[in-house]
Amino acid sequence: MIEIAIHIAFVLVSAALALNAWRLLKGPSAPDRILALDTLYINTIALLVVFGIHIKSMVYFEAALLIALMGFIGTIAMCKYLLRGDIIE
Amino acid sequence: MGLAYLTLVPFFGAILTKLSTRLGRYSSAWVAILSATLSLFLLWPLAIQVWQGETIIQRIGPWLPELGIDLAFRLDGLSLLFSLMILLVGLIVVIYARYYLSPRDSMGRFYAYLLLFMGSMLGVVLSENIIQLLMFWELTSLSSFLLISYWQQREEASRGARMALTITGGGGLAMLGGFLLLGNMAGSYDLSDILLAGDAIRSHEHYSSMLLLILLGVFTKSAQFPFHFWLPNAMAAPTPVSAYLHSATMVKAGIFLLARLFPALAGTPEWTWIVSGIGIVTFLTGSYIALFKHDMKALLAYSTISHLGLIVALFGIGTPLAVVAGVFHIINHATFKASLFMLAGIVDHETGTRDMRQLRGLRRYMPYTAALMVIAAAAMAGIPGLNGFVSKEMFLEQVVVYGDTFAPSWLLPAIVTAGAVFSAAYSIRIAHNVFFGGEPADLPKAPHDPSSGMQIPVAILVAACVVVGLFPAIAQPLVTLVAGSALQSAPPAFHLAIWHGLTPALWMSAVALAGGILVYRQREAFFSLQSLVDGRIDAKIIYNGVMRRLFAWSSAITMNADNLSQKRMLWILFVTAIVLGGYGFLSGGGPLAGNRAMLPVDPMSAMVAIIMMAAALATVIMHQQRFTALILVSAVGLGVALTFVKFSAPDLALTQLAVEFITAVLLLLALFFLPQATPDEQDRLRQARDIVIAVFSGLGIAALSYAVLTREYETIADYFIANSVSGGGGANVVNVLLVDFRGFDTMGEITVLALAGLGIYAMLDQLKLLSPKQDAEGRPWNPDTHPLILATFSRILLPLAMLVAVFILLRGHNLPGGGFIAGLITSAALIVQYLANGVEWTRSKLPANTHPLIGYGLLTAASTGVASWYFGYPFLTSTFEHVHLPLLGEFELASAMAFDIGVFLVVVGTSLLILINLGMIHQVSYLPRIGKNTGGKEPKPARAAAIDKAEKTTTKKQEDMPWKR
Amino acid sequence: MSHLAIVPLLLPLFTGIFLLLLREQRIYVKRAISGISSIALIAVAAKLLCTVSDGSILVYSLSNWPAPFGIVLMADRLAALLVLTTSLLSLFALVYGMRGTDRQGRQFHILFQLQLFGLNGAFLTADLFNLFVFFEVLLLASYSLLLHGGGRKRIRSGLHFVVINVVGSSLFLFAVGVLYGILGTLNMADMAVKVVHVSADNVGLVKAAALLLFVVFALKAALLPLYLWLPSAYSQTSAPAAALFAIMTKVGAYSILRVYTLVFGNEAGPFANLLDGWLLGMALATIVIGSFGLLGSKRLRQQVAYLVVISAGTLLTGFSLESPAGIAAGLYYLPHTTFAAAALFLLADLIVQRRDQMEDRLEAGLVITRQKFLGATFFILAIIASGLPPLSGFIGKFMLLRAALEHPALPYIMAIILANGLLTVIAMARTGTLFFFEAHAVDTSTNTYIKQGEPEPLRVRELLPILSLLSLCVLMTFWAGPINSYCLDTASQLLDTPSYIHAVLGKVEQ
Amino acid sequence: MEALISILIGILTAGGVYLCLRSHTFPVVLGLTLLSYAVNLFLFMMGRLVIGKPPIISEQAGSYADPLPQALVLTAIVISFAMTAYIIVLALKARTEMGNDHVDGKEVR
Amino acid sequence: MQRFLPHPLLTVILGVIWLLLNNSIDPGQIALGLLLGWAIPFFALQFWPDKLKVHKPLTLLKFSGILLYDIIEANFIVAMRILGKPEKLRPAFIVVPIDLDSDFAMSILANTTCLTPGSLSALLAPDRKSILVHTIDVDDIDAFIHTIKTRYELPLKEIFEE
Amino acid sequence: MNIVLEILLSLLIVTGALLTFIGSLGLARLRDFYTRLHGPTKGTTLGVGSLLIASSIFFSVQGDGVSLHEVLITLFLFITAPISAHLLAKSALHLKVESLVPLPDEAIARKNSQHKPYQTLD
Ligand code: NA
Ligand code: NA
Repeated sequence: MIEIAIHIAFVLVSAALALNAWRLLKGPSAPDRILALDTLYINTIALLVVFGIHIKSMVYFEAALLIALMGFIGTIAMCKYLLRGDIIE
Repeated sequence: MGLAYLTLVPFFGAILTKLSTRLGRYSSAWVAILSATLSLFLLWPLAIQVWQGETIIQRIGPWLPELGIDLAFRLDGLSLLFSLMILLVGLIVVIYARYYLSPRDSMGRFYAYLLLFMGSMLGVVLSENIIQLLMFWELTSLSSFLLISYWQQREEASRGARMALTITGGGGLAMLGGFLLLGNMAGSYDLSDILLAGDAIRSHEHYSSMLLLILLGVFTKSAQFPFHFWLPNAMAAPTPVSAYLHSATMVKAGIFLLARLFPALAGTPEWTWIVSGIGIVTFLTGSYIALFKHDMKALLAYSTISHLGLIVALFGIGTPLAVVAGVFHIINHATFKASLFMLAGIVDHETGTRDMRQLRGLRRYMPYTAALMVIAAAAMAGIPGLNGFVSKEMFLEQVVVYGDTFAPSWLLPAIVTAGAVFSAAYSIRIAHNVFFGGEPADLPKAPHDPSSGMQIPVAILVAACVVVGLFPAIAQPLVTLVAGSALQSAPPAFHLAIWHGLTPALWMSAVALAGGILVYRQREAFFSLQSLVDGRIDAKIIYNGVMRRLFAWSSAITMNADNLSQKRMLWILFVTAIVLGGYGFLSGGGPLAGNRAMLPVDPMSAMVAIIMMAAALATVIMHQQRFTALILVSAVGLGVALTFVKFSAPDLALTQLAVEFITAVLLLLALFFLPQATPDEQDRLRQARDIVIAVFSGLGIAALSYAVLTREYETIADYFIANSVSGGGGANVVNVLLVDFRGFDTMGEITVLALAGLGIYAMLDQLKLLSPKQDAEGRPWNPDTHPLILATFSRILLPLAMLVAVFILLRGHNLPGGGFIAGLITSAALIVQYLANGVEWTRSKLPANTHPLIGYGLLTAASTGVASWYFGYPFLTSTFEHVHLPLLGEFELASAMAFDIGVFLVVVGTSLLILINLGMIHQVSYLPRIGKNTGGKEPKPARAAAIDKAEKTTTKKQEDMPWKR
Repeated sequence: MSHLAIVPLLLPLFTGIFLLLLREQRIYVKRAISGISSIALIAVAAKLLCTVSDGSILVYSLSNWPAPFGIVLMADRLAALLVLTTSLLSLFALVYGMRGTDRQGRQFHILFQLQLFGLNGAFLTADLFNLFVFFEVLLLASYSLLLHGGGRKRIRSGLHFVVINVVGSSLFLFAVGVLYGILGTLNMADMAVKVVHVSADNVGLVKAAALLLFVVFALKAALLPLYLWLPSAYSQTSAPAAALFAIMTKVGAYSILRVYTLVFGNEAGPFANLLDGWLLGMALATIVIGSFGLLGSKRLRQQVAYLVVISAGTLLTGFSLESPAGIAAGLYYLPHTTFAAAALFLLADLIVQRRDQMEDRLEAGLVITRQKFLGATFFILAIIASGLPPLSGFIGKFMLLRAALEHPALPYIMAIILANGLLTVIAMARTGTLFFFEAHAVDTSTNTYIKQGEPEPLRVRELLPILSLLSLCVLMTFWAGPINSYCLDTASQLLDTPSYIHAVLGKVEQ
Repeated sequence: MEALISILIGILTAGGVYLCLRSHTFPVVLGLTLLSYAVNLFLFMMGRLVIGKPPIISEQAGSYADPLPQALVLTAIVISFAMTAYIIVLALKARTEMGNDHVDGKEVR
Repeated sequence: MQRFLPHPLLTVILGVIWLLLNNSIDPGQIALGLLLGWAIPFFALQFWPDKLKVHKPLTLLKFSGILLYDIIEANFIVAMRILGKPEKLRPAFIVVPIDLDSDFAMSILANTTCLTPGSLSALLAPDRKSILVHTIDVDDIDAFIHTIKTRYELPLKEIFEE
Repeated sequence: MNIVLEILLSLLIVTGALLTFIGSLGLARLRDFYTRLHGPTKGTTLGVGSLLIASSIFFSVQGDGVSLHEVLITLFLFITAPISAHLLAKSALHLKVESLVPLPDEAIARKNSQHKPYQTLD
């Protein structure tokens, strides 16, 4: 049963990724793209978690953790750029 | 050893003269005289032996034994004759120059160069090994370059010198090729072997190319047509130099070589045709042009050319008697031509000009000079009773004999006679034109006979002309000896005499003389005739033209080649790679796909891959909107990390993610100062080219990767998996590889990182950038410098991130993680502090200059490596221990961890150094604040001061710096 | 156990680290440290050379893991020769740098030492990927040394230099990747073993990788058509950097020699003499283009840069003959040309300083201070560079041509080498006469007697390096015999792959 | 899967190469970044495609992915990171020195 | 106390997080966790200008409970909105007046509004007296403002201020 | 593991994935930036959250000890998502990204303009 759930999850998350990508390419505004990238990061975590359950391995926990961390600070860096241009001032 | 010494004496003399200049102006002259005489003195005993028919060969010993170059000297008749000429004429010239040179000229330099040349010339004629000979040969070119350009400030001097060097030096290089082949044919570079190997050489397949190369050397040196033109231009040299180099010695070096190698090379049709042909052409052209030269020295130069041609022709004809005649004419020409040069020098010296259009009737003012000149000129013209006549007769005779060998038999004698007519004419001119006729017109100086010091040397030589001319027989033994050694066999019976009966040769001379007088009388007509072609078919002009074009073309090619276009460099590199790689792949054969079982494609991977491709292509397409492109690239980066996850590389995923962020921050920082958009590139054609290149590169790499991925392979990897835990003390094989198996890679890697940090720091050092006041659309920046929410949460983030970093660092050895990733996380967390709270605020809590961090990191890593020496193991050998602490449980302590901590420190240090300093490029505006606490000291350069300040604050609150604890 | 093989790496590394941690800001302290370390390095290199000159091969297993699993350093005659050359060169470049270049920017000495770390590492490592790492080390150090001091032109050529080298590094990784993907190893000796048994299907792949690798090395060695980065980069940078860089194209040449004698050498089965046809052609073409560059240059330093290009072509011509004699000729030529080029770069700098805004443009300017001395030095260096007798240049070319006598391409080789000699003579003679003969002592504009340049005499730290490098060339002439026999031994050692393989992999059994 | 990955790497390479051939510094930097992605993936793939077998020794796991390429790629990532950082700053330096961000310092506007 | 144990609460929190990270509670890890929890604040706290105090831990827990519930609810609401017809949405920008002094409380509030039904804070007025909130679909604006003030602002005030 | 647990897990996984998907759907199909912003901030966050919980339960029952570290990520996401959302909205307003409803009146903008940058109190 879990296997089925996992496969459904894969499909859904993949679809989610596709939607993010579409927004990423389409834009139109810079915040749109940043948002799309941010969501891409978070969805990737979902992907990793499902994958982890799928292969019954926890080795990708740190990866997920790091994606969360880097996705966040990446986003704020880009926002800072839009707001101030100079991100370290 | 004698020969070696007498060759070296002039070289030492040269050094001495340079030193002796402080001892007074003429001391150098004395040194020169002494060294010449000393060499003569050393030559004497050996000369006697040679006179008795010996050939002396002295081996100094091996120098480059593997290459068959041993220093060895050889003295036989031929080399004796030349060394005598070199030393005797040299001595005379030295004395002459002592009086000739004006007080302005540096005697020391002159004699140094002259002796340098003398030594090199001796080396040429005395060498047994032809490579050694070649070395001295090129040395003569170099020293003559120095002598010709003696009056450096005169442009024609340095130009003439360069021309001479180019021609003769080039010839020498050709000769190097020739000698290599020759040595190869003879199996040795020693003359004694080569001279015996004549038949082997002549029958060798490369004979003709070898001959050509060597003859190039000969003809350039001896100013044979078409290389003759350098000689007249070398007349910019002081007269003593011309007298020495351009009559007696250097130009004869070519002749010497002809004679020297005669037994080995001569006797083939190639030899005969080329050598005699060139000789006769030179003889004719030389004597013809000489007539039209108004400068005495120029006239003599061309006459020298023509006489050299004569001698060359004789060796070309190549009959034993011809060789005898050649040898004899060498001697005669040396004597009368040297004296003529010196006489011209005297005239120049006394009247201040050498222009025969000004000079006339000097006999009243300088009778002795006139007398000497008349005799010497007569010798050159070949008037009976003088040495010139005797050898010329022999030449004409040979020409007649040789002329019979092909039809029409009158042709060759006719040509030669024509040449003889002109040489008679210019000989008459140089004597009559200068010393007879009306009063000299407006001369720069009032002419009178020179000091005896200048006249006696000439007189000696002229006397020699007369004596030999009247009693040729005295020259017989010398000529016999020389000819013998040149032929390497007993010369045929001959006797030198004035009267041989009414031979055709005699008639030819008579005709020549008569014609000469006639031509001289009608010279004006000839001059006007010549003036029509003047400057059109002049070899010098052609040479200069060639040179000019050579330089022009070269600079065109060069400019075109390195026009500093990065694009070009790159696309050439890519194309080369594609071509070679493609060639290798195709030439090797084999199918594209291997037979390894392939993995199925699951929808998720497909999706990720497609997204990555899309993002990548979008990056390329939208690269002109830079910020967008930047976002897209980060998406690709995320995809890369995912790929690493998918294919079992957690460590790589972590690293990729961390690097991704820091790179993005870097790009953002850069983007702030760079234009927001890339202008469109007009050149569509180039764009198309780039697309083609890109596509091919992509295809190539894709093919390679596909080919490898579908093939099985055996790898050393199992060893690592087997030994990771037992030998490396870590379960995470990748980490063990990084800190242990291949720890040295990591050592280099962190050095690279540190270097990047240092380099960037250095680049930013004086870098000042004005920050744009508004964004690309012209909107002013948002006034809220540090959004509250961000500021607040960034602070909560810090301890968490640090905890995570420690977590990643400590577990790295057994689970995904390690120093590098931990370092990146730490710096990321700290960067967020800068991001959220600003540089100045953060810098008051963190050092902006993290050099020490980098240093300590490297030190830790490297010392961990060296520590293993103490235990007698190689660099970087790791060790680990499982320690059991009561109630805390078991810990593993591995030396590798120390190494990893080193890595950690370097990473933190570098990434902070880079980002913070990059963030502070425009810190100027913040300086006042810092100036306040620096106690009003004027900080410069601004940024450096800012950093020092930062260091101060940090050293103040050192206990706050984790790495200080 | 003996650590001799790794000392040439650790010495500069630790010196660099120490200088980095040194809070001391007074320049002469840094100079002292750096200088002493460089002298020590020469001693170490000499010791190394003596140790291996008997034909023994030092193998040093880092982290105590045997080859092919761990990285091993390997010091044979070739490596020792190059390390010694590097250390000698570096000392004199460094001393010249003390005339003030090291003040112009930060961290000159650190960069310099780490550059040495990279160079020696590249020469001593026996592992292909490790070679890549050291390439990067020496490149990054060289980037900063190249840019040291700054300035518009320097930055531009620096940018090009960096970008093209980064691309080159990517190529390197592609090549290494394929080689590992097929052969499953990175140690060059082990590769040599594996290469022989490559299945017919995989030959194409390995060939592709090998040739890609060649492209990378050719780029570093500045062979036609990949030399374009060199002239501007070398002629724009500071004198000591340029002088040190005289060895950098040799790293490329070294790698070609190493990889294509060991891994793809005579015994490499399907890959035996892989470069036949490519290398010789490219090398000769490089000489040709270099000669044109030499004639076409507008500035002296540009000319010297082209001399470097030519030298790369020349010594690779030697290597491409694949005969002991040819390789030996190339090996003799290598240090000679390195020292000569370095000396010329330094001399050019002295001239530049004395000609004000004329710099080293090839035009007759005013008479400069110490004209006679500089002229004489230039004259001798020109002789060395153009290969005229009797100095090392001539011997090198002689060896080369002699080695080529039996080669089918002899006519081309001889023609190009000799023609290049002539063109070099022409170019150098022109430069020399322009700078030293046709220089006028009177300023025509103001009709005043003028000597350009710094009035004070040449300082030791200026003279010493140039004269030492020059005398190194002279010594190479006197000791041509022993040096040549060393080179011949080196060549035969290189061509004797099995013994090399045994030396490196022999340890596996133990 | 192998084909898919190869195509991916190919496209990354092509994109990188094309951008490297642009005449302004920023696109070139992007190009080099793409190129480095391609290189790292390529080098990594030389250990072949293995799913769910990270080279971390444990009792459960039977076989492992080839750790060596992973270690190499780690080094490669670090180095290319250093290079990218260096070039970015160099681009800024060039911008100030040359007054524009054209790779050859040519003003094309 | 201050000097040797700068922030006990943080120490404990970090210790717990450490155990979470390591997924273990064996004594060694506990010790290490506490050690780090003790060490890290020395460095980290200098970035905390104002040291936040929690006055009513219980209220904090209650608040968290409410929040968790709201979050889950909010997500389903938004999900519905997304799945519904986009044209039907009635988004709006709403200015919510605030009287909180502590930066931290402000931030928390701003965050909270983001996680709760169909709204997210877009701007924090410079004078800190109001936040601008964007709502995806709201009919009664005053009700919305009231909810925010009573349901979130009040407890936060109690927790972080007095 | 017992069936109840399996069902629970499967439910968590599917719901999580579903929420994630819906969040992204919102990102894709909503009609202005500000409304789009809601989707990911909420849907995705919670979706991932529940997936993480699922993973946590899954690995806890797998045997080797309880696995709670997923909680960390969940908490982290809940804390950070609003911040990113806030900043995104802020920058969108700054860039005047067009919206369905009129952008807030100039009042705030004016306040902003006479606002002095945030100073930290140390
Ligand atoms: Na900044
Ligand atoms: Na070089």
